[in-house]
Amino acid sequence: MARYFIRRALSLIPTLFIIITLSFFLIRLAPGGPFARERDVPEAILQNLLKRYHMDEPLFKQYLRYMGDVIRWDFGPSYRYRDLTVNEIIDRGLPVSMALGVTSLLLAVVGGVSVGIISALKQNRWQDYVAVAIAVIGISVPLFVMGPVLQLVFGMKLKILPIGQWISTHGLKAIILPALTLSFPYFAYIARLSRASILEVLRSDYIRTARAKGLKESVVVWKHVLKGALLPVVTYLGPAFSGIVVGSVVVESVFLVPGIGRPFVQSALNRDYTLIMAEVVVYSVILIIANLVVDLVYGLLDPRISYK
Amino acid sequence: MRKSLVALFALLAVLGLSAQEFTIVNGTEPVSLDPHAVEGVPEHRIYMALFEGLTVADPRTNRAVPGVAKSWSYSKDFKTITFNIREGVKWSDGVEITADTVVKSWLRKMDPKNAFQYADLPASYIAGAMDYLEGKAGPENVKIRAVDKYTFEVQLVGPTPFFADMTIHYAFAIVPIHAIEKYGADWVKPGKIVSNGPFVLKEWKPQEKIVVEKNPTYWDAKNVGLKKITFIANDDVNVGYNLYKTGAADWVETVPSELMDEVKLRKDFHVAPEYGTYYYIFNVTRKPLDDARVRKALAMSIDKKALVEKVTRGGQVPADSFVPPSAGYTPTKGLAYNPEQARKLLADAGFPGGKGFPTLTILYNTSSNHKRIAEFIQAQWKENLGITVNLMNQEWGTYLDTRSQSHNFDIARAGWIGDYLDPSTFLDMWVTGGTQNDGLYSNKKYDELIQKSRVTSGAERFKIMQEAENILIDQDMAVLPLYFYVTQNLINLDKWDGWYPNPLNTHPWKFVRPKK
Amino acid sequence: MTDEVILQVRDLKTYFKVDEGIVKAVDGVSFDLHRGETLGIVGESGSGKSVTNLSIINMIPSPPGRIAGGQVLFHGKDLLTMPADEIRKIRGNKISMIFQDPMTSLNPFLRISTQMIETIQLHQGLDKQAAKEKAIEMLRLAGIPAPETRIDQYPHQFSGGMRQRVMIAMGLSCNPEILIADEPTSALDVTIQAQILELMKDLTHRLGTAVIMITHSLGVVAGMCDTICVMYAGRIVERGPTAEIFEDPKHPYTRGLIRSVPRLDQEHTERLYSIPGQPPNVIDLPDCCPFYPRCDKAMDICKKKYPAQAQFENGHSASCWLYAKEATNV
Amino acid sequence: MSETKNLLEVRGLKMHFPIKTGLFAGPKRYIYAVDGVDFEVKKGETVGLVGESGCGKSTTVRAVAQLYKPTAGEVMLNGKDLTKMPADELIKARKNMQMVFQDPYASLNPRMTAGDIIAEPIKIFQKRGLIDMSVEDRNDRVEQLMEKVGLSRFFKNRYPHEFSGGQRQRIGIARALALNPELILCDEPVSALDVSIQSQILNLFKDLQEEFGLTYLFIAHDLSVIKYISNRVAVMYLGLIVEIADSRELYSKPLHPYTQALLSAAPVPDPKVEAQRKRIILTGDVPSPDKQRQGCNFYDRCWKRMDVCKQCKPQLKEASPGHKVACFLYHNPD
Repeated sequence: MARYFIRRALSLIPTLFIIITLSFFLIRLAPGGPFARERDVPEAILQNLLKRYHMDEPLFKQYLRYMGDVIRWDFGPSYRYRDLTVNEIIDRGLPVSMALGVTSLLLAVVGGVSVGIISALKQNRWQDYVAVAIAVIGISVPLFVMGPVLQLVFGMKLKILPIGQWISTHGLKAIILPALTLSFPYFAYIARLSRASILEVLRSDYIRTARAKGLKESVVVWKHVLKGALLPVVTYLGPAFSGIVVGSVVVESVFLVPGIGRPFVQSALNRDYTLIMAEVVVYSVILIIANLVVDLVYGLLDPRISYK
Repeated sequence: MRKSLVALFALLAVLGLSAQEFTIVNGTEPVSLDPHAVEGVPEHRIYMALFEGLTVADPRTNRAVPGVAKSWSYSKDFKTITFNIREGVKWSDGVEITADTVVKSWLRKMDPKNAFQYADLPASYIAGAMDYLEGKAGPENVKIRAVDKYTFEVQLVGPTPFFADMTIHYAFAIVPIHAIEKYGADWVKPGKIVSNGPFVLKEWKPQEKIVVEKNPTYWDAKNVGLKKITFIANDDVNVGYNLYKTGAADWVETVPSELMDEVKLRKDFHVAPEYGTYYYIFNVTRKPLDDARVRKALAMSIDKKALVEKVTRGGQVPADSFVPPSAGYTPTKGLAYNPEQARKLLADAGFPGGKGFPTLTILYNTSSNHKRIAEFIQAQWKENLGITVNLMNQEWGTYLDTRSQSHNFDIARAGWIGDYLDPSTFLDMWVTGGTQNDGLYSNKKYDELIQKSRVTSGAERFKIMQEAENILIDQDMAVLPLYFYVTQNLINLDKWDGWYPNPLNTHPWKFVRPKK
Repeated sequence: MTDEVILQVRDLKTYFKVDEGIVKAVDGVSFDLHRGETLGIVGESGSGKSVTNLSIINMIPSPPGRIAGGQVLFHGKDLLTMPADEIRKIRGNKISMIFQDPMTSLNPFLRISTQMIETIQLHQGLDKQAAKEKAIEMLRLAGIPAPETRIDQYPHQFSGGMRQRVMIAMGLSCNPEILIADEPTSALDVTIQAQILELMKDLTHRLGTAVIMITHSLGVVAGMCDTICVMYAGRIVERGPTAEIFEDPKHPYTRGLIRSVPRLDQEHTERLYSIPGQPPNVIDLPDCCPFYPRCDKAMDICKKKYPAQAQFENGHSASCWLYAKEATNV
Repeated sequence: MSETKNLLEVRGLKMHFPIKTGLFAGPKRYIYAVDGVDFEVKKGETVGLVGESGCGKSTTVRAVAQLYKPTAGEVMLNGKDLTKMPADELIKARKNMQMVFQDPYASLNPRMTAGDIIAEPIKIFQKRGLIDMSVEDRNDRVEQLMEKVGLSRFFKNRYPHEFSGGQRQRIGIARALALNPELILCDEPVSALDVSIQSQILNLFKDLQEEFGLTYLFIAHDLSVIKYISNRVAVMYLGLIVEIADSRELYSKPLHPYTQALLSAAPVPDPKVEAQRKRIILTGDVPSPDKQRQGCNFYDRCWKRMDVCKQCKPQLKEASPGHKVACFLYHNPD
């Protein structure tokens, strides 16, 4: 198990190397550069800027220099935000984004699984129909619609939750709407997924065995159904986390969350090469680790899987 | 009874206090707090809270009023300006600001090693400064000096009667050299930052907000009406508008264009002419746009009144000149809407009824507003001239590259907001080889007139510039002005005083206060 | 086997509602089970034998299923009207079940120990340690080598035959009076089937457990069962002691079934007998003999009315119009 | 019968499947599903392949049908080696060799009518220009085949789900007959069927064989079915044939301990017989064919094993004329 983990962790390195290399060159293929402005930068200043950021050097030398820095986890200065190094931007935004992402994931999992259980156990009754309806809404309504709708209802009509900004301004209340928005599609999908898989497990032979043993229905559900039924949910957590991380880019803008999602968009628009690169690396690491964790959890839950 | 009265007063006191707190939806995250490193409107607003240059913008006219300099005077030829520094003006850490501070500050801005954007603005006007910026000469070559502790003198490349107005701009900021030497790039971080504005930095949460508080050591602190300002970082217009509507913000500029009809009815919505122009650039090197008759035909076949009334709908002003009107300067008359004449010009150019006219492309950066405008113009040209143009949108960075670097376009949209209140900020752009001259326009006469305007002054200077603009627009139609921008602000002026609609949309914080 | 009847099934009816109509999966099944008896229920797929077994312990999934009538008297008490928590005390305890597919009938996510201990604890009130010891003992009885260590393993670590041994150990762990075995060897290889049948025979004889053995294999019932019920289209068409059923099958279906099976121990000099036609669709079946379209002795009456039960010697009976004279109630 | 020529000869057939493993999982491992099998099928006879799950009988038949590319060995059909045939020739050869599968529902396309399913092999060969037949002729042929396998021609336009299990298997058989093959490979064709239907289908196979002179290679795990249908029977265990003989001979005088155990384990539907039978109960499970054994594959479970069985692998050799067995009880190690 430990060996498996180490091996998977080591396989991160070539993956990251390829990601960094590809993005380094691809980003620079896009037209425009970090110093393009509506008010054109005079040649003299442009030259000064290029020199300052070593962008007057041959590309491959820049690449080597960048690689050298990244190995030391130094992403260099932001071309856009002159007061901050890229590391500072990431260091400040990442905990925020992670807090939002993890909260959303928890909401999606806890809410989705609960609704899935209820609707599976009450199959074809009103509870089930309500749950299925919610799930359909969740899956079909995009984030950038869901967010403003929640803002309108809870922030502007009911005035019980702030429509934007973060914990430092509004306290923990601030996390509710963005996390709800972000988690909703995943909540809906997990509800559907767990409903279907609980129904499937309920029909399985081993549940019939459990009932034939005289176990109470509650024991049957909690002890015999859930563990097996939730495995597909665990498998989905990897993609869900990726989705949540990517979705947070939209949600951070709508709710003014100071995470790494907004700088990601801005950095791409601004051609802020170092920041884009760092965002790509950070997102990649998060996603790879998330998938690794999901695999490990899956292995812990399903005794049939053994890691060698 | 007495108890409840006390409670009432306490409540009033709290309300009174909070009425001195102001929140603004400030647009995108500021790129920096360092006045020399900034560019852009959100940064400018923060700059005006934290720092003060030699001059401050008048909240109504945006002309210079005394700041760190208590007064200034030009030499007779307007080639030298002398600022008298207010004595005893101190940085927030107690260090005094002297003429020497100003010299070092300006040199820092133009230091090629620092590579600051907008360094060309002072460098273009101060004698010897361009060579320094371009690395051709040392700082000693820059003709600024501290005559004595409180006298600062600038020698200019030519007569520049508007130089004092220019010094409102953050490119002329005064910075705490002693703190920068001590902390390096970190000097702007909370806890280290030293400033001299009416407010000091309290809190900076990147991507979220910046909070500033009244600076008790500010020389004019007794006239500062706010205790605290919060700048919310936000790049979504809808969210900004919602924040304003819920009362979470006191001021927001730019409203969602799709909500314009609703917003226009609000009492707290203020539309005012802005010192800026929305226009199309012709790539004059490309056929058939190299023919002035074609360009004029294109210009005269657009009903700009219909454009602002039916398309932009935000109170914008149809523009026939490139320079917006301002005190003392009457812009050129330009080419009015005249489809008849336009068709004739096109026929003269060899395209009667639009026949044989190649399919040109309008380039714009991706945005629904730009798209709607382009579609309107596309339809106008089709209708009035019988010619077909394509539309092409590009993402911002790509668009800038196409427009400014490769010049690989026929017609491109652009917009320009004056950096300071003088026609030169518009007209300097179009000299041959100018950095902003993306249409590659070149006219010897025009260049000469602009050169001449730089060494003349007074009414004569405005006349020369008007003549130049006449060549640029009426004669050559090098750029096609569409409308003058307007400022669109949501702020409740029944509640706030000291805030006035103005042409540069510049609203110094020291004047903003709750209404009595 | 004694004369004491421990389970009486009386006119059991279990219907399922499907889109096309009502499936009368079990339609009036009656039989007795004596203490220590091994009763075989034989029938082809769709004949209702598995539904009968689930109905006995009231485990028909509802909807779509419904027990439409009848009684299942266990020591005189009707399991079908018993409150849920009371019947749960009987399930897995007095009456336990093993199923066809040992690969899927054990919970793959729980250790064998967990699955066995929970049953023993539930019904016998032992503490965990004692329950585990009991479970190990049962596994040993069921022929699992090294049960002390294997008990902590998961089902996937066992082969199919071993899993069925675990199921048997689990089913017998509370000393049930009745073990219902639903096709317990159909999924197993012949050599393993022989092992498991041997084990079941041995253990149930030793523990005095009555067995209801549900199977489609005539070979399995021939070797295992004291009594046989033959089911066709939801009804028992013939019942009697195993020897008599094979010696002298009364119902044309039983007879045809026995003759259809190729025999290992005989030379086939001629064609194998085969029953013509297809098994009936049990949706909305009319009240006739469901076998008449395939029957080589069909008479007019067979199409009109379901035959009454005819009684023969030794408790042998059949529902067929051929024996109308012997019929007890027409 | 021994005078007639061999329609199918299988020589040294091996089918090893690699086990899927990770990137860093060490040496490659295999499932030795079939590990050197020789037998022949004479024209017009039925050879039964019998054994428990995992013994390799299905794999053998699929390798013969060239559904798998065998790891080693020859499959000679009418004297030509299918394993070395170029693709286009193999297609022609396939015309002569058709398969009937276990699960008639899974092996029939649910979106095609019975008539289309039966006509499909003909259409495929028509497309390749290997058969010249008019549409009318083809329809006649389909109807004729349906009647032959006991289906009314009026069922032609029905879909598989409208048929019962037995009827579906009849469709499968009709499809197999469509191209007039000589050899039919039957992979557990009656295992999924109920007893009463099973006998119908077995009789159908016999009738068709008589009428068309078909040759069957027939797999079943049910020894009585194999006994009924086969002229000769090969018993497989862990990828090898352990005994092969004339059916009557094998069932009356089984030589290999495994064959003996298998026969004794199969229940007989007669309580009197059952009461008197002595069973040889084998210990343990059928092992997985994931390793090659030095000695006899049956050694671990054999109730007559000797020391030599652990060391050497017995070869399939004639113990009496036409009766081959791989066991050192009957011949000495080489």
